[in-house]
Amino acid sequence: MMVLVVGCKKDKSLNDWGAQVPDPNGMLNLSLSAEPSLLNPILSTDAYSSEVIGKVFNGLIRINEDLKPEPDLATSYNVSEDGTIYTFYLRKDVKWHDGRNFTAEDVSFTFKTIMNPDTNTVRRSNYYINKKPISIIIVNDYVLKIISPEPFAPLLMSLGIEILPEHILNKDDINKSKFNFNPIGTGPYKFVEWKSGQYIKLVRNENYFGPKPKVKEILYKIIPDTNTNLVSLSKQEIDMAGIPAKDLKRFEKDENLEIFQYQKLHYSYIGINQVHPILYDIRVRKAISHAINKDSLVRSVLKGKGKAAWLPTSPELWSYPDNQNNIPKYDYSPEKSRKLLVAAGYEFDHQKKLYKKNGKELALTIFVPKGNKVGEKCVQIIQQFLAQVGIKLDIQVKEWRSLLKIINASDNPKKFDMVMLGWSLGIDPDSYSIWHSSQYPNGFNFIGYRNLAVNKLLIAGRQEVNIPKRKAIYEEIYQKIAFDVPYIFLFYPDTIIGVNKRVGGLSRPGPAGLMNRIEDVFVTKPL
Amino acid sequence: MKLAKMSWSFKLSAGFLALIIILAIIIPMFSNLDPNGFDPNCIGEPAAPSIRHIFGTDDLGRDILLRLIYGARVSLTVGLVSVGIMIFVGIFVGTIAGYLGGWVDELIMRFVDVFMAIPTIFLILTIQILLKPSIYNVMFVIGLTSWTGVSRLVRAEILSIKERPFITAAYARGISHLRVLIKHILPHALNPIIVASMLGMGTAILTESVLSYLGLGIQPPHASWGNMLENSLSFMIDAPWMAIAPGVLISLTVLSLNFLGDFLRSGLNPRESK
Amino acid sequence: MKYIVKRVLLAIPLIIVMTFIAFLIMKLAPGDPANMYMDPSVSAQDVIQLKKNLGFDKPVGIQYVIWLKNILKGNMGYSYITSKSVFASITERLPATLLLSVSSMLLIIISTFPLGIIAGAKKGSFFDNAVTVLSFLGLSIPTFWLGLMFILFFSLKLDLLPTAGFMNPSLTNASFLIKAFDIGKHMLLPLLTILIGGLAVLTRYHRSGIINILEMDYIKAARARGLSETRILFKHAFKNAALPIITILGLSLPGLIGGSFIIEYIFSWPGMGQLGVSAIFARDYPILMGTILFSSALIIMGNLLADIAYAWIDPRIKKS
Amino acid sequence: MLKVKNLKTVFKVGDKSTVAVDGISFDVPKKSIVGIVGESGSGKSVTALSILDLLPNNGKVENGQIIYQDQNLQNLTKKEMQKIRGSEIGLIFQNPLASLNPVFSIGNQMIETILLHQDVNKKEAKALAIELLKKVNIPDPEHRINDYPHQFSLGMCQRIMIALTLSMKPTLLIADEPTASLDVTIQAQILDLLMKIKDEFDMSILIISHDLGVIAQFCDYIVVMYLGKIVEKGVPKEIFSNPQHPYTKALISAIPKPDPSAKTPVSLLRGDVPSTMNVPKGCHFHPRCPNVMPECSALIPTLEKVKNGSEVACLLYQIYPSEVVSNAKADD
Repeated sequence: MMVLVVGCKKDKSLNDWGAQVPDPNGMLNLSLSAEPSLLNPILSTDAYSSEVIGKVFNGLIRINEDLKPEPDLATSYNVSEDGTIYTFYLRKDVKWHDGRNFTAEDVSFTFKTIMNPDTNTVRRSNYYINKKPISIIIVNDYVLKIISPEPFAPLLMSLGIEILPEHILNKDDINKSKFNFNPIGTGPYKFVEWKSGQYIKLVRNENYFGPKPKVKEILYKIIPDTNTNLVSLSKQEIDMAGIPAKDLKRFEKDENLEIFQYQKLHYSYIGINQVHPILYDIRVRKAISHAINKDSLVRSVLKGKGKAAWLPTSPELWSYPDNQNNIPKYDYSPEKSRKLLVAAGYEFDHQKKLYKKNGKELALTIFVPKGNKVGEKCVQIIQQFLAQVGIKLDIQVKEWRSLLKIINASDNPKKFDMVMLGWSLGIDPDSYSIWHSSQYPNGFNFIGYRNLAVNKLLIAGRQEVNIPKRKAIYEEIYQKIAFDVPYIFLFYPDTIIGVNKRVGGLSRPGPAGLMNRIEDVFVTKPL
Repeated sequence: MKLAKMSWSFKLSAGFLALIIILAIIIPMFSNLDPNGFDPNCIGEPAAPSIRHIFGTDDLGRDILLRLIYGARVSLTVGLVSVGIMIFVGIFVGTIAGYLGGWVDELIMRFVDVFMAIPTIFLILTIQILLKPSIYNVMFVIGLTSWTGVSRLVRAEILSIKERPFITAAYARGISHLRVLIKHILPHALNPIIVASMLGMGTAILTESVLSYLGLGIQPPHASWGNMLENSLSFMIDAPWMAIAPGVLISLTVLSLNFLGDFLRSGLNPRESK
Repeated sequence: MKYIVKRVLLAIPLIIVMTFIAFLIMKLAPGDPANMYMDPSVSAQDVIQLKKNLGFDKPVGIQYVIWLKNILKGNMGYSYITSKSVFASITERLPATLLLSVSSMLLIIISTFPLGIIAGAKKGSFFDNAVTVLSFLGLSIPTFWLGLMFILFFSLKLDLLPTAGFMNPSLTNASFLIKAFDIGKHMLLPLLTILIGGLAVLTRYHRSGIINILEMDYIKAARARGLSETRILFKHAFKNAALPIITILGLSLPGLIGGSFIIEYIFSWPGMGQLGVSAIFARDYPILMGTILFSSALIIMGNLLADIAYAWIDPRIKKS
Repeated sequence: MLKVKNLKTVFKVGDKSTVAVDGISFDVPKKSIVGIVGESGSGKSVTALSILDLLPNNGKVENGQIIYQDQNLQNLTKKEMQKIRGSEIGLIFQNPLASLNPVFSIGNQMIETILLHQDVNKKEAKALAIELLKKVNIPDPEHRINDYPHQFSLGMCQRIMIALTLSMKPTLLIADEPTASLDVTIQAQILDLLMKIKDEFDMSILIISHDLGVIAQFCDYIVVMYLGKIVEKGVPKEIFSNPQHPYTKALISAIPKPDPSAKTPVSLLRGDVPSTMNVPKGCHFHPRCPNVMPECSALIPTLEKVKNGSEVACLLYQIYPSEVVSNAKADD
């Protein structure tokens, strides 16, 4: 059981900028690189919407800067011994932006709306455990029980979804409601206006149940072009922007900016089709892995702002194994790579500098999604690495939807050799949908990975609620996966963010974001 | 009079284009340098122009001059082939409309009207997503969305020619329709078509660069001027040389094509050349 | 008048055919809006249910008929991505698009007439050559590159103009004049970029129009009547040379409306082009179809206006 | 009142130059009608344009004098020349419809011209315009003044052009093929009109035509041109009854005769008119001349008075042609 502790947090930035006075009427200028789809937490799926939604709504729990869950709309919560009953004690001092009281009805309404098949949401299956729905029991206005049909560790995070106001939406068709463009939440900021293609404006919620937000207004400018966005940061038209690693040098010299770096909850990888006439052979996959110098990739593509990856979780997460020695690493060694290819029956054609088997060249194609600059650069470098060991690699840059059409198709085998992608990681380590063989061909195990031992462990990992025990299970999963080379894990890129020095009250730099507690963020008065 | 006065621009343009074409053909024939190759283990920053790399290198350490030369092949081919498609479709549609006349003409021309009323960029983008991105498809798409102007031109020209006495005379001599069309009518429409194709080539090269800007152009690692320019945009401040060379080259090439087209237009129009 | 009505009526069935072709092409494009998830927490069942809710499980023909029926009822449908009504989504973007394209058109007209007239009258002079080279240069520079150069120079280096956007949001409650001034400031760079690319063709046409007209008998006759060169140029030649320009302006409308989306993208200008292009990438068919419908209608309207203006200026059409 | 002396007009095409009018001289006395006759390319229209300094940019008067009422037009500034045009010398063209600006009403164009040349206000100008239209026999001028050129027939357009020219009260009217594009009946009407206004307005007329037959009867004096040179000039009676130059003879024989018994070949001339770009050496006419002599290809004949009073440039009538050639230059 956890209880929310408010205030008294050590805040580095606050200390650094203690001399300057927060401006109670200040405005924070942020940018979005695309128009949010709609401001409804259960319908939207894009990052731009969630960025705004996070300021306007609250969930039952939230993720703090240590990536730990803590109660948000609740004063506390507990989970039963067997991991099936979640009890939430709700805050009694929460009001919707229109003044109505927040109650357990709202929570119940939100989950029931998600589970209603007419709602255009893709979150529904998070609340169905083994195809059985969770049930919600309102004990009284401020106590709520959620019962899972069986123990399911990842459920807690799903229960953190932002809560919608029942009194506004109960009569509406939620899919087409005006609410989606004019949201009413419980969060620290109230929605003011949304000018399509221009900006979204939020204003401080004076009746916020938490500490009073220090910035009066937040303005999200919509700036699609990356270069334009960076110029806006330099010109102080926006207070904060992500900086590509290659531009870092220039921005480090900018006196108005403070640069923050932290590891993203994300790993980039090359997915290898396991059901492929050449790549089914683990020796070829190992040979490819040995051919690629991950450190060089990090150095060149990320300008050193990142870290080589060897397994499918992030060092920032609790699930990352303490002991790395048990994880197989097929590190950079063109020698080993060539030996493996010979062992797999390939012969080197000296004229063409390529390996061949039965007269056929060892030629593969890699897909990379369009618009992903880092990815496009990576595959061009990987192409050269593979050329060095005698593997021919063709590059195809694919428009995102077209790529998804191929890898999400229900054919078996799927029509790709390799694909360069990345996974953003959730806080919960459950990765059943990525690695379990039942998730192929329909599901996110699109490479067709199949390891029965891993299958069993994945299910065990979902049902185990005890954290140390779970951690051991996942260590074993990562070991086995790394050994099989279904992916070539490439790197964990860093997030680099430039923030105008007039902004203070930032959280500790980390995957939870610099503005994890937006209430604490302030801007100083202009001179 | 105008010929004599403006000929400097004509000479410069033709000379520039000839130089680019010769370089693009010859250099790759005598060199085994790989414009896409680099040592993956030592990639540094983009290098400024120096004696070793006259135009500098890009972010993967590849020589920009070499890539420009190979890119010229791609960009010029895109220009040529897509204009070829444009002219072929344009002549075909325009001829049918102008020659057959009547309701066929009415129907085709109204279709052309509406086709012209849809912003081309939507069509190009949609078709480009539909097809696998490749150099062939880029040419195909550009050609297939730019023919309307030529078809109108050809139609107007045919309408004005087909009633003239010498055509009637040709029929009177018992020459077949197709032959009259090819031998007597089309050559008269040739001049405006040549002009249109010069200008069209310039537009095609620019369109390729716009497609590259949207990530739908020629695919890496292969170089085209458009994708080199696109790639350079994010280095505009730190490595301006990456943007300058391809930008200038595109502009000058298109400029030369426009000049040639304009020169031919005025040269072929007796009124302006007098 | 009859002619105009006839043309509008003729355009309608053709637009319908065009929308069908557009619909077909889009439906052939791989992927659909429900197929955009690469998120392990989204299950295949969810996606199937979503497709069913949005009606993608029906055959393409039926989907088109449903769309068309709704259009005829005046309902342009709802965005697949935002569920917002297409009409609302487009109309909130329309003012910005119209503002930019109409002002760029006006600016092009205003600058093209004097440039073309003087260049044509002083054919072969330094001024003529300079206008030719510069306007062609403008035509030859890739727009996105030029736009970015402008931002870097005018906005970053000289700090004269805002980088991007439509209006400073803090001015929502300011007076009309202040707002207009601010929008003008934001519009300057996009306008300049369009102007540079759009000037060449018209100026060229106008110049050669003037050259042709100056050799007409009625100009000679006017000279023989002792009229001054200026009067001949700006009265007699001008009105005649303006006629083809009107038609060409009408024809260049699609380019102005469609081409401005790159400008909109670079300068974060909240116009319709941006909406349409992002709809292509998101496979948001209702929005895209709506955008095509709207812009085609705009263009047809523009061409009609051009025809009317032509008839208004040219007495030969009015009476016959 | 108009004396053209030794006029030479040159056109530049590319790097080459061609002589369109080569040293011609003639007079237009007061209240007389002088006709210039020649085929296309003979330089007759260029002569008219040279007089009014209306040559296109690539044309230039290289030599000679154009003296109008004791004033050398060559020496005038652009401004002064503008004043001469219209108010002193009027010009009407071959194609009347093309000579009127199609996008302005005829009233607009007339009033504009009247305001420029006469000291009247707009209302008076309009009244004047209507009066002039009446004079040239335009029916219902009060209403038609607001019409546009395309609403008039060609003949009416020419009348309007004449009215337009009259509105400036010129003393000399140059009519460049005023009837070439008109039907025969209309031709006669226009010529009658010209005669009528000549008397009424006390004007001289320089009429230019390719058709000797059409103008001969109206003229007091006729100048025949061929490839930039005058080949014969004289009074109509002599030119008709007693043509001297083989070219003039050919022109006259080409005029259809009302008398069916007269048997004349349609043309005595061989071949086509050579281009001015490619003028034959010697006598320009010699390749087509029925009476060609060996020396014709070498020597250029000058105008010589012959016994009937006409002046003729033909070696047939010259005794010492070579001397004459050399003397001709000293004559200037």
